[in-house]
Amino acid sequence: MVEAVRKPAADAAGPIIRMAGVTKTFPGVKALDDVSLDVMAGEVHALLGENGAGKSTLIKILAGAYRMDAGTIELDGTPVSFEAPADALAAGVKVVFQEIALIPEFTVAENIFMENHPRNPAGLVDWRTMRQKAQALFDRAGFALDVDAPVKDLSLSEQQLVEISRALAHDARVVVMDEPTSSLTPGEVEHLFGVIGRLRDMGIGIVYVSHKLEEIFAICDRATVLRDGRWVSTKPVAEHDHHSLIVDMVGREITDLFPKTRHQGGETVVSVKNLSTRNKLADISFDVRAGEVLGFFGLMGAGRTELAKAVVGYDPISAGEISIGGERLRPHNTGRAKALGIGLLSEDRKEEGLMLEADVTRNMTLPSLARFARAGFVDAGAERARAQTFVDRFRIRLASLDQPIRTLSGGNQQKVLLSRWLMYGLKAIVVDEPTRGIDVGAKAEIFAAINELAAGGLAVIMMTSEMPELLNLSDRIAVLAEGRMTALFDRDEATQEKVLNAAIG
Amino acid sequence: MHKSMKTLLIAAASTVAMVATTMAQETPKTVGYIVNYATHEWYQNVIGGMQDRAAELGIELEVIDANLDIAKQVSAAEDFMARNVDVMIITPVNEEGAVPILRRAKAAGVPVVLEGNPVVGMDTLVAICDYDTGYNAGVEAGKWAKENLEGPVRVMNVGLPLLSATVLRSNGFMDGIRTEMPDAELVHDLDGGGNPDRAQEVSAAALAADSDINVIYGINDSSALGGLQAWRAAGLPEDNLLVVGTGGEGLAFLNEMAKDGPLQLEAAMFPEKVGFTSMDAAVAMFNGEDLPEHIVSPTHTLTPETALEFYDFDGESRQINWERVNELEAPDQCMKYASDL
Amino acid sequence: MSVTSDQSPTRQARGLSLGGLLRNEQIFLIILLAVLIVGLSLAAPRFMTAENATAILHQSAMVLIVAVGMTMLLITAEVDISVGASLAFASCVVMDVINTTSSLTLGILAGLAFGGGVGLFNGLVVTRLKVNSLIATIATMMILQGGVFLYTREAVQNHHQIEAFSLIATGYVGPVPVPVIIAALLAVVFYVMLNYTLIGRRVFAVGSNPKAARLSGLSPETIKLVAFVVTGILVGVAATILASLLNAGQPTAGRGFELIVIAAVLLGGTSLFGGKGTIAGTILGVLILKIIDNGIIILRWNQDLQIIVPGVVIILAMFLDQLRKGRTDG
Amino acid sequence: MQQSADTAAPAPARKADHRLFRGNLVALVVSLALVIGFFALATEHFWSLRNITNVLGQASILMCLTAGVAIVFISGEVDISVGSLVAAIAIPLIVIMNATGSLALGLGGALALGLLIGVVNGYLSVYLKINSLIVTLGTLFIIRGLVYLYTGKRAIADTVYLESFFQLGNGRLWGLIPYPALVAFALVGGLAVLMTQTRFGRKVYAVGGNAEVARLAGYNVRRIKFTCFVISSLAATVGGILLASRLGSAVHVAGLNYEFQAVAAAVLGGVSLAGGIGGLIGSALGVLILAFVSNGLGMMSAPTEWQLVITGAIIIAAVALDSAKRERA
Repeated sequence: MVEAVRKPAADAAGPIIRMAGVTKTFPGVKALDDVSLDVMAGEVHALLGENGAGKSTLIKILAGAYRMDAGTIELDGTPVSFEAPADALAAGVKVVFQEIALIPEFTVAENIFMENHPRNPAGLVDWRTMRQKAQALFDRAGFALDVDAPVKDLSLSEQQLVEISRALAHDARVVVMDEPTSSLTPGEVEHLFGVIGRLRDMGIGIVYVSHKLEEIFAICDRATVLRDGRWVSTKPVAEHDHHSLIVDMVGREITDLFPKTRHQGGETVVSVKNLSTRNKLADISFDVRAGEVLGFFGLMGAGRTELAKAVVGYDPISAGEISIGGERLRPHNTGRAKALGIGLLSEDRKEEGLMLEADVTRNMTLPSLARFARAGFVDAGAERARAQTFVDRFRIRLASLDQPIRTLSGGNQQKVLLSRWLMYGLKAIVVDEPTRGIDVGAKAEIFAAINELAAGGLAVIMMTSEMPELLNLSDRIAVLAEGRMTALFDRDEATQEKVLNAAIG
Repeated sequence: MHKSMKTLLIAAASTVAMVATTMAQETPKTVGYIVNYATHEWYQNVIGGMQDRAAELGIELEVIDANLDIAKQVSAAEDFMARNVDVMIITPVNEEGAVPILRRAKAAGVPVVLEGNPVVGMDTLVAICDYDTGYNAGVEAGKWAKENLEGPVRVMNVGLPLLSATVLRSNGFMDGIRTEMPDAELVHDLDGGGNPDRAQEVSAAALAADSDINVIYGINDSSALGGLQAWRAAGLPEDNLLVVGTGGEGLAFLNEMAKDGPLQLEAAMFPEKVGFTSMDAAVAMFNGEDLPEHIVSPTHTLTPETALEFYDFDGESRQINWERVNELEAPDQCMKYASDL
Repeated sequence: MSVTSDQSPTRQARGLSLGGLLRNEQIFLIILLAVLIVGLSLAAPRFMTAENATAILHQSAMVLIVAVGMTMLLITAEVDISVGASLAFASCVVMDVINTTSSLTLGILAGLAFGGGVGLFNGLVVTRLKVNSLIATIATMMILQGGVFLYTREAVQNHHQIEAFSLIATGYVGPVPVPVIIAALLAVVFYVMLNYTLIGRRVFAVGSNPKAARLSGLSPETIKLVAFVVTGILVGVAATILASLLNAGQPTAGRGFELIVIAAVLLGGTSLFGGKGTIAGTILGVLILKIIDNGIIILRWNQDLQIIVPGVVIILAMFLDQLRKGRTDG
Repeated sequence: MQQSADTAAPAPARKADHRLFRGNLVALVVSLALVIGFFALATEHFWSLRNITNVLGQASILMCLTAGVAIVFISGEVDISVGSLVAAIAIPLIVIMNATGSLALGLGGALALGLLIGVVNGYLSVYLKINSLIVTLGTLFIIRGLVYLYTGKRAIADTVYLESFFQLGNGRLWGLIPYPALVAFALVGGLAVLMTQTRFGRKVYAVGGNAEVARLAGYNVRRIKFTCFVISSLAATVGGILLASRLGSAVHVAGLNYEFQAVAAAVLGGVSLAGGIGGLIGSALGVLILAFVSNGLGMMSAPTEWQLVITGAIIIAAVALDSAKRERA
């Protein structure tokens, strides 16, 4: 699937950028502890690690977005200090973040020259020169983009190319790419690799952040692995194999990560017929039985989250019908959905799940509050006692039930949110990217919890873009592409290749 | 109410010497009145008097409300000049802020009659004498206090330092009361904002600090009654208290006087009469007559008994008794003007 | 720091460290209040009298009544600028209806209904038409300011002379003015409601994270709508007191009232962005602003300071809040 | 194709945000034309050159204020202190002019005070990180109070009667176009060019659109926002100077509630409270629509109360339509 475009690293006198002894502490968490990274001209340097290993923090320091507590950064052997993003840009370091950092209202050309609009002699922005320069850049890099299009009209992969063009416009010497392929189709990935190859030929050093091993072997020259905020190894990719990389990343064998349990399907709990929404979904139908995990796979933009939100009554639908336990979800709102017994564990904990300043108890009991109320008054004692049973059951690590939830780790937050629905007692749950931003250990616990739910007779609909998660947890696998359901596999017949083919649509 | 007033107006008209001369001459077609605050009862009654007089004379009266916005007043003057009104009557939102309007009106050849407050560069002003009104009310209050109040006179002035007119009233009142009661002391000198809720609030705080007063003076009825309501809210006894209101702009004072409570004196300023006189002055201006700089509209201090001579009041509405009002004589000159402050 | 845990009955794990004290906004406000009281007592002997204390409470009552509703509304992350204009209009309605029907009950009900109706209108514009509540209620304010003069050209006088009506504002129960009792009762009701009841918890949930609340089966729109209506009804309560206090329905009353209410609520530690706020803080905020007002008059300082000092106090309070936040966030 | 500086150029096929004159302004222009058309037919005196130019002059003050307020909105902050600022800056203007007889020195004094207010607003909001709505609400109170204290609630009259100062707010070019309108158009035009055609302006849009993106692009977000507060105060100062000339004095109650009117006009003109969206031409059109509505209703002799009701209704309707449009998109 992926063409190898590897080329030996260019011989250079020394690294362009050398970071050493980098340490960064957030309240309660040591995100980085004595980490080193160096980037040579013309090399593709992989930066690897599980979620929470410290990759993001490290590249944010490199971008000047965070300031480190201790450590040094050298540019061509000279110590530099990145106090602000402007310093990093001036030093020739450009980070392309996973969350695209563009202004949607601006045109492609203006986004590229955002840092440094060309000006005419009158001191006004010289739009003509800007467009010409952007076009010239695209010609050189081989990008097919309209310089006048507003960025909000572009696809994610096109926006990524705009980001890379910004780096080129800046004569960047080091380009950092943060999980660049997470939102791309295979064709787009291939194109991106071509681009990376061309950047390398220009003598640019590339830091390639990813946890997709096949990509690492396809394009990277060296790899630095981080684990739990610490540096583990830096060596040529040629000296690694899959197993050695995983061991470096995880620190142990991960065969026990996915407990392969087979669930017996019971009665149909969720039935979706010809579901469409105005913007995304078209004519989707499926059933989920009690005790079954139905996995939905799809690339970025395929409509996973949209489907999840439509099924639980959060987003409006334009056609079709949804039944839970044989009853229509009508009116189409979350109140009715909850009453019928279906709820969503959102992919975006901060935006759609947590009440950050509120304590653990209040976060957990949100949907179940009415249970604890007598004559409209909430029985706080009963509420806490109930919350405590879930803290015990899921081994949620906290100092106190009165602790604001924002002080908990991602994994523990997710367990609280899962408990939120378990406390309420659902017939069916929709989980959207349940392990996003969660460390490896906690991941296994979340998986175990999901398995347990299914074993307890809950119908589980799981949205995921993580292939291993999908293949190992699901009893059946549905695939979405461009808002349509393109395939439905039984667990045994599903392979990575089949699923991907269906996902490309 | 206005219709019945009309008949009275005809009778009243002949008693005003100035009117007699204007009747013989031409009348302007349209007169524009820029009122500073049409939502206030005082100005509603001014407009009422003006409208009736205009209808009488066959003049078209246009009214624009500046709604206390000084810039809007300038705009209104521009609008009237664009519409080619023959005369403008203006109640300035602020005395200084109206100076350029007069300059521009003069340049455009539109005569201006001012109502209420004087402005530098004006030709003529129709107004009551604020100082005299306060002074006369003060004298009456002093007499009343001599007879009815115990202890030395201690005054709470619910004032409005914003306008020179209202400052004159307060000063006049204190000067007047001292002619009868030389020891009268001004205990609280407040800024009641001229509106009832602010007046009530400020008075309440002042009374809490020192409630040893026996006279409340308000520069208008809202201020006087705001002060009285604060007195009541503080739970103070009303038997040794005199409240003196000013203006007589609406129903509130008649209502309160009907109760025969502490409001025993009202320095009535007859807004209807002010409007009436302003319209006549506009006609005279249009005819290029030589007008005095200050045309005085009469005022009179009312008691609960005499109030009903000037106004017919049935609890729901009031009617001015023109015959009685027109008997009042206005002085040619005021005792003090804003320039004397 | 956490939403309402200061009043949480289950408060446990909070140490009484100095930092904890600093972080507790109520303590800060209590200290400020104490400093004000001590300072004014020293500066003006007439400050520390029963009469003056009563007067301050009396002045605070109307502001507090609306402020408790505004607290609830701000916790849901909405705001209502129209309360001042609505107050004036409703006071005219109260007086007019009593004049017409000679029924105190009907008049008060009409005032509450009018206030609630304005709240409903605001709530519908904000939740259904999705107009930012700041803009929507500024517009409502304009409409009401104009509308009240379409309703009545002049102050609505008391033609009914019902004795009980004047007692609403000027009556006393023992040494305590009636409005203070009404305000205190409402404050207690809202304190209990926000902290111990289902609806209070939902109000906080909606303000903290409306999306999470919706996903949990709540309807943020409905809860916000309720908060608007409740605030409106409280404006009706205040309007009844105002009409009684002024012995008239005054169409020109209430100018600037909304800013005092909002200033007091913000000073009390309620967040503009929802999810955070306490009735205790609001009570303190109202008292602080009203004591400052009173102090300026007692000290016979220039009354113009009455608009300067609150401005300074609010900015200062927000600055200190920012400092505290800065410290906890590291 | 993208000749951005040239407003007369044919509209490019794609919508690009940096053009001086954008597509969604058409709706505003049409609305303005409808308002003017309606009153021209409905009232007798409305449709005259004199009246139309009058309204332009009358709208000039609010146009200056709204331009500044809109810039702060676009940067993602709020400034509602402008109503009091208008009254404050007239004091040094008049006092200095009375003392020295020099218009230039007076203007300098006014601009210096405006600058100071902008610096205070900006410093408190941006560098001390206090919510800007609260800060400017606070300074709205404080400035007004200080004006009352200083003036003793009495207007300060212009006693030197400089013809140049009088003409500034009251005169007309060729006896036709009011000078204040020219000043306001120049200010709005200049600021529109600043916002759409200079690096600084583009940075303001970026900061308001997404402050984190702007920070990552190396912008000094704080300095940009701070500068916006200063610009807003200076623009309001210009408005205040025009007003002072029209009033021939420093009036302590000048500009009451102008902050609400400016916010309403900016929002009506398509500026989003959330930042990054809208423009100065739109805001100016918003001001003109409200000004012509007010003038037209005045010409119809509609009482103030109807003007307030109608203005309020227009604002709700405009914002509701806008949010409905956004939701559909």
